[in-house]
Amino acid sequence: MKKKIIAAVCAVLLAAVLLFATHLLVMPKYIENPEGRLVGEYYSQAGDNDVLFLGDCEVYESFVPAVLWEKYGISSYVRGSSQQLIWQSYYLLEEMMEKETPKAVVFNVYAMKYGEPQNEAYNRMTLDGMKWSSSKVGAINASMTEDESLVDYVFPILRFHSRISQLTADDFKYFLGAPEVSDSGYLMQTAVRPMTTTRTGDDLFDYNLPSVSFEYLDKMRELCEKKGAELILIKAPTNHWKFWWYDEWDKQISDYADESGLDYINFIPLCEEIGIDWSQDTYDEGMHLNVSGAEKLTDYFGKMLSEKYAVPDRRGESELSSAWQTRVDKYYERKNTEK
Amino acid sequence: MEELLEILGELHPDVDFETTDGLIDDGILDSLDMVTLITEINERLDVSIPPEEIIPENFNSADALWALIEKLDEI
Amino acid sequence: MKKILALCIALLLIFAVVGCGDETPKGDDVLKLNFYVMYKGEQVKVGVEAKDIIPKLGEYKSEDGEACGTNEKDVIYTLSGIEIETHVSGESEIIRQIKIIDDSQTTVEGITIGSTRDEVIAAYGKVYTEGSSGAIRYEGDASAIEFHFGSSGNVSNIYIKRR
Amino acid sequence: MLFTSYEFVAFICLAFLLYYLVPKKAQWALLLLASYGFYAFSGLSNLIFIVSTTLVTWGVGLWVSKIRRASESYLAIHKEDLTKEEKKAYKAKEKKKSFSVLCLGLAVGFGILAVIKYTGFALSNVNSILGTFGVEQKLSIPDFILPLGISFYIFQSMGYLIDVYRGRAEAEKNIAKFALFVSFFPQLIQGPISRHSDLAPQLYGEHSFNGSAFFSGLQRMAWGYFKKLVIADRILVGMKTILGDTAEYRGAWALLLILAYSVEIYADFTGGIDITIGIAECFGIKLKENFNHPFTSKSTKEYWNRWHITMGSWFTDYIFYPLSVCRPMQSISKKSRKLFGNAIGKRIPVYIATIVTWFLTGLWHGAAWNFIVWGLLNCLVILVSQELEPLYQKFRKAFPRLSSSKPYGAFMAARTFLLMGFIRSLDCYRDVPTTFSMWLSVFTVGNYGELFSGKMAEVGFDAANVIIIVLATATVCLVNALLVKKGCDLRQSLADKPFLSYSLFALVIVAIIIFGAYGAGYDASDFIYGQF
Repeated sequence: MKKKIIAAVCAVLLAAVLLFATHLLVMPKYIENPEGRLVGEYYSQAGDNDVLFLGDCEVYESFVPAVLWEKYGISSYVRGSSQQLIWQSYYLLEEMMEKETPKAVVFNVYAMKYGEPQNEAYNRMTLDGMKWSSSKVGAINASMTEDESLVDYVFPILRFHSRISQLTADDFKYFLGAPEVSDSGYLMQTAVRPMTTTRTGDDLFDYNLPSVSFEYLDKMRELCEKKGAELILIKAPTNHWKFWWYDEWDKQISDYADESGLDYINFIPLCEEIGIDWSQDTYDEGMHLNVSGAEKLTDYFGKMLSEKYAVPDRRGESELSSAWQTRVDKYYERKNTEK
Repeated sequence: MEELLEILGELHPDVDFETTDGLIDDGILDSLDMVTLITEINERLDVSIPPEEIIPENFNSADALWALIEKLDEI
Repeated sequence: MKKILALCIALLLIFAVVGCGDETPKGDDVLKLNFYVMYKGEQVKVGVEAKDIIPKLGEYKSEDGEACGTNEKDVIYTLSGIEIETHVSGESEIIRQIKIIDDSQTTVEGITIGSTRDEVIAAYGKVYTEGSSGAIRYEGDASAIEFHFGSSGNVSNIYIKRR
Repeated sequence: MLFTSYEFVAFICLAFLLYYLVPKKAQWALLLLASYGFYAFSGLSNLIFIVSTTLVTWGVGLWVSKIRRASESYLAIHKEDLTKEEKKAYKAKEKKKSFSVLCLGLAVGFGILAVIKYTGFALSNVNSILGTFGVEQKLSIPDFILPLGISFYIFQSMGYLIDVYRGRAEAEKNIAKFALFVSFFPQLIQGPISRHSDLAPQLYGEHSFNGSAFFSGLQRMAWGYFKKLVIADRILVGMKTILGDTAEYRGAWALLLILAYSVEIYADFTGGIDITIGIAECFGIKLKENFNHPFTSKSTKEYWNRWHITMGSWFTDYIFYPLSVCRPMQSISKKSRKLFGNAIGKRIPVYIATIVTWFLTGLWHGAAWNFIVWGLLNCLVILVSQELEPLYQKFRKAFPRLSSSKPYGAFMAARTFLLMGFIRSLDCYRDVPTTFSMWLSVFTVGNYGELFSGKMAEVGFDAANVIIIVLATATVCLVNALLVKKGCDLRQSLADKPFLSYSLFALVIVAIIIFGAYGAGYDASDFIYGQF
């Protein structure tokens, strides 16, 4: 009988090792589109951030934590991801608030236009990076499209096993993980492709933002109040028909902000003041800012954060500033190599 | 019994039915022969073999077949 | 014994009635139309591969709108009087929306920019939904058509969208 | 609920757990609960049919056996004072009465199946006949959605009724127990079609947990999943494109489809049956084997003794034999022997019975001309080879060494495999004319070069996919060869080597998870026989 037990244990081990190796092999490595690695990179800097940014590509292409620290001594992190839906933002915040007590939480409201699960690929890019917690389970259940199931998230190999016949060199090269692609969550874009289109967004049939978005906004607000953090709603600057910000939406957000006593800053009309030049400061013809645009916006917003929201300048703390110094050096090194 | 052997002989003259007992299992009698055999028996021995009795045990040897016929006959 | 069988037969009758009873509700409330636009003799529909249609429509200007995080994108083709929006994913490029932008083009049912609200309702019937923007929308089988009204109260834009 | 869905895996684990926790006397009740839970999952409206079938069959079964018992006791009491003739007359009268009750039950049972499955087909034929005569208005065809496994549980119930009538099965008094016999969930989707005398005692028996039996059941299930997910579903992905465009994929592609479909349906069907038998084995229940290495058969007749055995034996016991020995058939036999002499005369009744049986087998497979033609073609091949039998015997006598040699055996097996492959492809194509034109194109259109061009990847058989399919099929052939050579059950011989059998089991599970064609990348396909 003992022999049988040992045999069984060996068999289980054999299966576990094989499955785990295949799991590492077939998991998407997100090398061409690194946006899939952003959410996971937070854990190396979790714990002592005064400002947390949340939202979709508009947020991780607009705010540079390294500049915030260098100019205003603000310790911050950008927890953005592609098409990050509002309930995903809420659950990410819930996860971070377990360990952090930030002074301010900055949420980009563009994703509030989505009221229901959108697309499996984006879901996986945002959710697979999260460590397992009740927040992750909550995020998955809120985000799944019909042909997704929780089992595919608990055992990703059940979903990605079909990639076994489409493996690339990257799958083997980054078998044990890929290098960090962001600077505290900011995804640097150095290209310059000036904005050319003057087209505006199409007419919408229904301009009302989905009610579920406001429900999650309320939950975010209550969570921030409970933790003593200031929730700041923003609309990052974009100037393209694909990311069009309708005035009707803008009005609904500012009405909500007034009712609930929050600040709402729409950066689009402030572009002049910030000095954003749409022929130099965008890498995709006006949809997102490139590194020069992001630095301008971060500088402008950093002043507001330290003066209006009294976010402390912590450059005095030796331990924190040495940690941030390495991040700032890495940021400039990346900026020079990628140019 | 003789008449039964006679019918069997007509079907397969080359087989000695008195001794062999594996007519079905050894594939000597196939479904074609079975049906003809049953029709002959029903007709010449004035008995009607119901479908449920068409099972290998009853047809594997002449004796088994004769036992079936007697059973059907004396009720 | 008879009771048992009677019970079975009765039950069978019930199932027979139930089984064939539920006819699907017919009725003309759902327009079985598929909306499309005739352009240079070609039928331009939503939900079809762009490469089969667009090359036949003569010259056009196109603009890309890349999605972030994946290599999918939307493309808008501007032709005279209409705009065609497609979604590119991998090799397939599917037409997602057709927009009539001036009165040089009309819908097959004869409505164009500048038509009045009553003309639209006369052409498409009373079964429509109305959006917060005052636009009205008719649901077809695989497509839907929307009429947006400007400040003058006449049609300012017409969209044919995939359902 | 598909065997290959997460829900089913959870469902089955729970069922196993409860089965061995619940007191043994209630084990059958749990199986009934599980079966109806499984069935309800496929749509509540389907429950009406399985419940009504169960009720009717149970009622008629009791009634028939009541008549039989009454007549037996009457005969026993009056054993002495009745003459042989009177006894025979009484027996005949009682038999007639129970026969008419049986017919009522059969009419209802087969009636349900006919109404649900064949009205659409019948009406569309009527419409086309009306059309040929220029009659414009057509009958409206109601489209019934086919309840899960209706063809299987109706056949099993009707088989039970006939067995009760023939006295080979005891009518079940407890309706709940009988409901379990009809709806035992593993065999709902694609059989095997069990006999009451084999299955019922095991279903109601008490089973204590036996580790090695349970594990051997799991092995059988894993083997089934391996064949289904790694081979069958992978091939299906490629087949769909070839079938989708018959104008484009002709000639070599048609041959590829025939070969691919033969492997696909073998893996799909035997895999599904392995899962079913494996599950039953875990419950301590032995189901009849449905396959016996069909592709080793050297003739079509032998093939149909090795493929879908329980269906074959069902049609033989309940259609072929009764038909060939019933009174009208006997008179035909007498007349034909008188008219055409003994040789031809004795064949006619058997031919008629065979043709009718195969027609019904085809019809049972599906409500379409494809399946009827499929049945009749099989029948034709069997009858022709029966006629050529003397010719074969002469050949075997003339070349004894050659005809018993291995290569000749292989040739015959290959010939049967190809023949069955061609006929079976009738299942795939839209209609019979397309299938025939595809068969023809195999010989006329010489585009075999295309098979090795890029088009294979286009169709879905890219290099990686083909390699996985070929390797997996090779493993299955290897295992089958071992089974045939070893004769005994492979799992028994492995039982005493735990290291080997456990690690092999683990490898099979790993192969299923990695190479299986399941999940979002593929739309989980029903078992080919699932829509019956």
